[in-house]
Amino acid sequence: AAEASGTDDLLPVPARDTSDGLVIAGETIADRELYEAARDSSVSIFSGMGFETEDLTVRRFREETGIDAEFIRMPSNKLLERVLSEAGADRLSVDIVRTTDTKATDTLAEAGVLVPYRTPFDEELRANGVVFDDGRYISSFYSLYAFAYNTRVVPPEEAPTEWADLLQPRYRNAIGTVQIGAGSYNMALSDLLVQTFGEDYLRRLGEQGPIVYDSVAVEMEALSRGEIAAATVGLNNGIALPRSGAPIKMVIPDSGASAAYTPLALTTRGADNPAAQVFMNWQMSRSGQEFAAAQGFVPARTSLGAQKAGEFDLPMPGDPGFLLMTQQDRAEREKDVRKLWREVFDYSG
Amino acid sequence: MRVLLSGLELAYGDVVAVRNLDLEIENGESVVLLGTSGCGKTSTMRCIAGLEEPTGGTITIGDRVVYDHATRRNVPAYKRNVGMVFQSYAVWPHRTVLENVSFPLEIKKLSRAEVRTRAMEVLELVGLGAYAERGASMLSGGQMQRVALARSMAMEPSVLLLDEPLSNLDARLRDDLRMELRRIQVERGLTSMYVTHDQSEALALADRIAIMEGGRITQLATPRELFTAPRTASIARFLGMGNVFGVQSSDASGRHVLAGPGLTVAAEGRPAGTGAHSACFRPEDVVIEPAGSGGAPETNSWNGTVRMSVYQGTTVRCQIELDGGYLVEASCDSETAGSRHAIGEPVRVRVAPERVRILPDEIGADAPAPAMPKAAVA
Amino acid sequence: MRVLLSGLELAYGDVVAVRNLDLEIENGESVVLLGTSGCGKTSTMRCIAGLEEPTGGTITIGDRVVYDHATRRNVPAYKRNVGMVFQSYAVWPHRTVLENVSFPLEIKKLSRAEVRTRAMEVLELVGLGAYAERGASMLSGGQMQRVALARSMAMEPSVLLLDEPLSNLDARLRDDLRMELRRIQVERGLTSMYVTHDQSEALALADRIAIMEGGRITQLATPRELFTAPRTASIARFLGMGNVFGVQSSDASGRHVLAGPGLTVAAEGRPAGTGAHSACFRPEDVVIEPAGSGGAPETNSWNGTVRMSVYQGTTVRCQIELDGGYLVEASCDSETAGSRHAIGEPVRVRVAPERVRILPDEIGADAPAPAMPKAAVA
Amino acid sequence: MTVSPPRADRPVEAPPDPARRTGRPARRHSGWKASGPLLAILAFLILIPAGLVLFGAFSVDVPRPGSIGLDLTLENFAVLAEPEIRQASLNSLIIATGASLLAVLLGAGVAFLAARTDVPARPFVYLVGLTPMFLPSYVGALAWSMLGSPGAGLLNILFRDLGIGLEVNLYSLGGLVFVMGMYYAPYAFLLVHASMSMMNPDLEEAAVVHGGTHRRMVRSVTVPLALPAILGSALLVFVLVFENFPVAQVLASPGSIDTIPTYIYRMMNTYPSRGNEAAALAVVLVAVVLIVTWLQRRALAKRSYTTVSGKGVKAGRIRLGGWRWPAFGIAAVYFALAVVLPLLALALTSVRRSPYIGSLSELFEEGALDLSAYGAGTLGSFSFWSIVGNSVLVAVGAAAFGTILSFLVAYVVYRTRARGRGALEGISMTPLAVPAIVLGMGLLWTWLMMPVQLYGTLWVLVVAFVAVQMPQGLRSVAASIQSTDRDLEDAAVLLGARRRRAITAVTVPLMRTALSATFLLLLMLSMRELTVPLFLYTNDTKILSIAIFDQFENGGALHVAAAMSLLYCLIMFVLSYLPRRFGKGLGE
Ligand SMILES: Nc1ncnc2c1ncn2[C@@H]1O[C@H](COP(=O)(O)OP(=O)(O)OP(=O)(O)O)[C@@H](O)[C@H]1O
Ligand SMILES: Nc1ncnc2c1ncn2[C@@H]1O[C@H](COP(=O)(O)OP(=O)(O)OP(=O)(O)O)[C@@H](O)[C@H]1O
Ligand SMILES: [Mg+2]
Ligand SMILES: [Mg+2]
Repeated sequence: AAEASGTDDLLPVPARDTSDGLVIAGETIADRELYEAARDSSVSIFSGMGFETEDLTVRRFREETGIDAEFIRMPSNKLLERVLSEAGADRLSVDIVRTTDTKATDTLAEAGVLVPYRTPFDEELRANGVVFDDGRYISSFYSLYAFAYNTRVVPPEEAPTEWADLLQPRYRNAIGTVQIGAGSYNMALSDLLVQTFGEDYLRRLGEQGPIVYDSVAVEMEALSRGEIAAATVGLNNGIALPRSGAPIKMVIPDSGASAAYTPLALTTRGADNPAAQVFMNWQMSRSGQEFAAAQGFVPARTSLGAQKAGEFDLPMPGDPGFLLMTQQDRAEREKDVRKLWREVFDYSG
Repeated sequence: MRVLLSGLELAYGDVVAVRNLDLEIENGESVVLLGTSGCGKTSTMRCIAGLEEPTGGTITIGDRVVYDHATRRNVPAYKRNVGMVFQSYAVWPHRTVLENVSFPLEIKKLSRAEVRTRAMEVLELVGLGAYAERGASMLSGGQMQRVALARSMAMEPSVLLLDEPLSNLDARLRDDLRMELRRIQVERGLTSMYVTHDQSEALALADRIAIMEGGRITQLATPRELFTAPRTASIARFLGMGNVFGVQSSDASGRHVLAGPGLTVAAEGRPAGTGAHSACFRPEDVVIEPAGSGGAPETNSWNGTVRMSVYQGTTVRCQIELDGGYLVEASCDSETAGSRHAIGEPVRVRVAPERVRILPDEIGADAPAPAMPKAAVA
Repeated sequence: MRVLLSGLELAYGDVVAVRNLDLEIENGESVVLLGTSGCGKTSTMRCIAGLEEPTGGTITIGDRVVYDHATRRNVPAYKRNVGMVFQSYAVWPHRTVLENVSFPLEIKKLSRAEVRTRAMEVLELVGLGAYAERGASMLSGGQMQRVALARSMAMEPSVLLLDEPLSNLDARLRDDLRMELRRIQVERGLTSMYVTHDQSEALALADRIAIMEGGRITQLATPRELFTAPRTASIARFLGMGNVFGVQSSDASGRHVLAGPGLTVAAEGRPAGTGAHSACFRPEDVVIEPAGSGGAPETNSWNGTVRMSVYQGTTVRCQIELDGGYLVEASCDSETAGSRHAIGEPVRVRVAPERVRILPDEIGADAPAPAMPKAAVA
Repeated sequence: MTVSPPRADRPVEAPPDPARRTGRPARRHSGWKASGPLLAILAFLILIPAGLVLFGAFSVDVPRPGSIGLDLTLENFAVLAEPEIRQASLNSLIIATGASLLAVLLGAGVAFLAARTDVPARPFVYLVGLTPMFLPSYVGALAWSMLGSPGAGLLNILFRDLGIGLEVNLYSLGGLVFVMGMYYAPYAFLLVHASMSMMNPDLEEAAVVHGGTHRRMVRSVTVPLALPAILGSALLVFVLVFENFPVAQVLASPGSIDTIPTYIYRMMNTYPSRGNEAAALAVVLVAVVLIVTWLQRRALAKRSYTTVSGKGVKAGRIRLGGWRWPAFGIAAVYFALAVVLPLLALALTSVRRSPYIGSLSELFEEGALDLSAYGAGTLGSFSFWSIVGNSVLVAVGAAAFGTILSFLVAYVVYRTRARGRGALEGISMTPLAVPAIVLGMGLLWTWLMMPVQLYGTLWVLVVAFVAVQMPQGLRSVAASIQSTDRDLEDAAVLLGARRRRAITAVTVPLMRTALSATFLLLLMLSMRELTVPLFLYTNDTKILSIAIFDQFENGGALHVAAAMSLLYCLIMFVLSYLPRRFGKGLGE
């Protein structure tokens, strides 16, 4: 969590060449002209991701590109409100917005806050289907969701490996999850469970009397302290927490983990800020993608090949274990899933 | 500065404290307000000072209209240059005695040194020189009252309102301060209005005395006028005429039959005005003689028995029940022989007809009488 | 209940308010405290009530020692059953008049109905029956004072302390309430201590009067004793003996030479005690005659000129400057012919030798007299 | 002989008049002269932001800049019919009632001890009343979830280690009441302490002299005279608890207890967020608060609470006698529960490698602890200190302006006959009723639309805080402006001082205690304010509460978060020093 603890203990900083534009890890991120322009400006980012995650990313960007970047971290709904309002008042203060929910991003797009942008890797990204609303936003990477357990509460020999294990009596009233409204990944996760194991798995999970938290933070906290034995979490948390000393082990079941887009977009303000463009390019470049992978996200660019995050082998898009809830899936199923979820976890609001 | 109140009216909510009050105070004049508790004295002063917004009438100070209900004109208090000694002292607990008294001088932007000397002068005057540095709360009641007084004296306003400024001081001190006040008032030609419940104070300080009853002025006269010719029986009683008896019927020759058993009293002078009347005379004018002394009964001379006799220092006050059942108050010099009368002792009392006054009970009966205890008699 | 104070001493920080005070109040007796402002009256009462912790001495109420400095015994106020009317009223603003008066009755755990009737009785008594439901802060000064009085009357304590309970009431009302108080005090055999600055009040209420000077009792006597035989000149002056002149030398035949130009005054009776003396006589005992009337100068008969003449209702008060430069106060009946003396008019004044008293100036001169403005005379 | 009692004065009926609250009726400054300017200021600060969001309640689309539409609807109020809301409001009501009772009891109790008694170590007892506010309530809540969560709470672990068979569960209505009550008690403390240190002992002594025991005296004089403060703080606490989300999130959700704030949070958290419906909910709350305020005012109007009068205010303390130490004991226990334990928990978290503790014995194992959390991330980092700087600047600014504004409003409302006093008070109380998250949007929109370029500067935070905390400020000042006799000020005017001078020379000094208490209150509130700044802060105007929040949001291992919280408390302590110095009571 500490600012100064460098980012290279996650992943060594790759080679960098600024002789002609900016070239990192062999990929051109900015041609001379753009780089020159970008050098003495700076990027400002609104992010709905965890503070630590974004903090690492932004610092990594600074280290690699030498371009200044600042970010403000906010819960998605507040972020959305601020961007919309600022835009409405013509006082947009950010170049780049990263949310955790495609719907929120759609709203921004509709409001005309976002501009289409093509990174140097546009073809590949389009091919991978992570470019939306003809380029108004891209999924910078996939957040991978499964569950983790507290190694102090659950003895190693009984360690869970599969979703089915969560139905064991030991997890009665000891599973944590986050309310379905709190970001598309919860939606995706629930959808995954219904799709792969059927409605009644969800129901049986519901009978386990899981504890529904309003925010990931509180859930993580409870899990680390062993108030609950297991909880649905994102892989990046599953990696970050042990790093900071929490007795938590992430599980990526062979039967599958759910993947969700992590929209990244350039705002009308960012459109004419070279530094912002450099950030977009860098984020989608090999270096940016691999650093994300190291944090536990699945790269959006398949061409980079299989990645490792800590001891985990990250699944590739398209692998059987990689269950993505696409836009149309969502359009079709969201209502039912939400309804079912509410009923099963008898959750109000 | 001349102060003119006309048709003044003040109501707190629907409690009418001052009703249709007219009063003129000449420039440099000192008027004393006498009245029963709760008759509206303080309220009147607060109106003049500008602390209350009257519900009617006009107030003129000097030749400046400071309040006019019709035009809603209302000059703020601090512009009226009216000083006031509050009945509730209003001494500032967070300041020392000196700081309290210095305030009006500081307002005047005098030099620090001058402020101090002037303040100390006034403090010496009220006998608090030794207490200058004391916290104003660490004083006795009377001392606080003197701080309040000193504070207003230091201000030198053009009009000074004093609301029972000496009520908590001992007779001696009161005497001295009273004289000081009078001196200052005369020297500075200060227009002042003074509330007191102490008659000798009223008499010593007043150019004219205003009698207030139920929120209005019922008589305004010089002390001597007031005492020699009170307008009504109630005023007379208020001024300490111990003996007031309702008159039932009068004849032309100045003989009056009292209500009740029908004792007749002779009085000089015609009854003023019409309506109900009373016969009034002073306890000091009642002469007590041993019963049966003298032969033929003269006018206004009756037999009775002593019911009560209270020593009052220079005088003795007796209550004598006449055979008719009337209670007569008498007071006689305590030193003169035979001034001591045993309870139950039969005596003969006499009042000179010229000392008996026949006065109307009320004027303008429309004004409800203010709080006024029934006389011990009648 | 008998109240016994012995060696009582109270200091606020380093201000000594009461010093080594001894006083005994018999059961059912009413003692009036007379004293200059700031002499320690309130402080004494607060000690008896248990509101201040004395810095020395003992207090006994009935036969129960409620305070003893030696043994540090200190019975809390509410257990002493001592009622007190505060000089500052201390009326509770957040309660209605009725609620204020009901408090002591509620404490007594009377039935609601009884509390109300009893409280209303007392309120009627002080003339506030109509104000029962009024917020206690929405009253005139005098009305608040009456609430405070009523509250203590309702309590029916065994000892009642009244600190200037009538100071803000008009003479008439004061008269009536004073009588009420006296009646109740006598009927209930209430032991009471009363502070007042009004002499007639003191005289009417007191079985004995205690003169307090600088934190201690300097004379305790019945009203008549006190007036006929004040112990010191300062007491005499305090009691309104307008004429007090320092004596330079006396001879055996009772002739005394006054300080200053050396006027001689004849007096009956030996000077009491030793040390500095003064010759004192009442303004009422001074007879004023037209100058040069009568032939040979009698004793105590001097020529002078009228310097001041103030109308005081029943009397006229004059100041006459004798040829020696002495200022003599005289007061004569306002109605008697020739009572009006023009300023500057030459007159002849006379005092009967038996009316002149020779008194010691001070006793126990160690006690510094409290702040007291310089007297107008002598 | 008997004297027939004097006849009563002219019979008079005195109906209560709101302006008569301090004995003599207020009768100056009628018209708009005094109230106009204030109304204008409040309009900008409060009316527009609150107006915008509340307007949302009746509008189809969100009234944010650029999209303020005029097609109205009542659809939004349908939310009130949702079945879930019933249970939620019931829970919230229970919690709010319980908590405000507890808070007032604790706060007023400690205030009484500190202000009016000879309890041992009074300065410390004063701190006891104050310090719980040094912890933002959500930090306190988190600390207590560490201490008292069913299985893993440190206390429960301790009990287990000691073999004591009892378990505390903070994830319950009781737990919520307990925590909220403790952390909102300082409101009551500050208000009541201020008005009690302005007490005039004569009034109390009168009760004792007339036979009342000290207990009775406190019951029928001391406490009633502090009623404006007590009712005022009760109102504040009730509404604030009713809307407190952070604590609910930490303690209620795990216990699956639905509350109104969580409900609102969820409405705001879905896509598209249901802001307008939340606003509809707010409208109802506003109505309720305004009514309660009005009722309170009526209730108080019938009486006067003047204690500081012109006849002297002598300092006097009530002797507790045998109760001295027990009383101190109670205060100490409260201190332990509200401050010591939570701080210990935080301290532990900040230095503990693993947040998981199976048994306290683990604490003493090799390398169980490390102090890195106090290093680079916080004390060692420049950005941390610049953030602290921002916080202090904003807090001091907001507190200063807030106090002044509150005083002016309170003065006009309670001391004058100016027009629109009701409006002044009403507007000032509104922010209390609008949930912070909703009001935050309103402020965001307002200051985005304002021509003046405040948005993005520290000023916008100051302005926003002043607005949000207006109710707290007003109630705090109002409570004690009613206890000073207006004659004192008038005396100054009659001695030739202009009203302004009279106020500064007399009224303000007399209210010293109260004003510094208000300043203190606003200072601490501004330091911990979280939801609103989230809508307004930018990179260069980041403040401490947000930094801490960010750290907590990481979840899991809270070393830095806990460390920051501790430092934060330290800063609070230092900051509160000056106001505390000034806050010495009258006659002390
Ligand atoms: N709280 C206090 N702190 C310090 N000194 C005080 C305090 N209260 C009274 N004093 C002093 O003690 C002395 C006696 O005060 P006390 O109130 O007993 O006088 P008093 O006889 O009641 O006078 P008054 O007739 O004016 O009420 C006074 O000189 C006064 O200055
Ligand atoms: N704030 C108030 N609200 C309602 N009525 C009041 C208020 N103040 C005074 N009154 C009433 O107005 C009348 C006049 O009050 P005021 O104070 O002028 O009397 P006063 O002549 O000064 O009496 P006192 O000699 O006792 O001071 C009284 O009957 C009183 O009850
Ligand atoms: Mg008055
Ligand atoms: Mg006194």
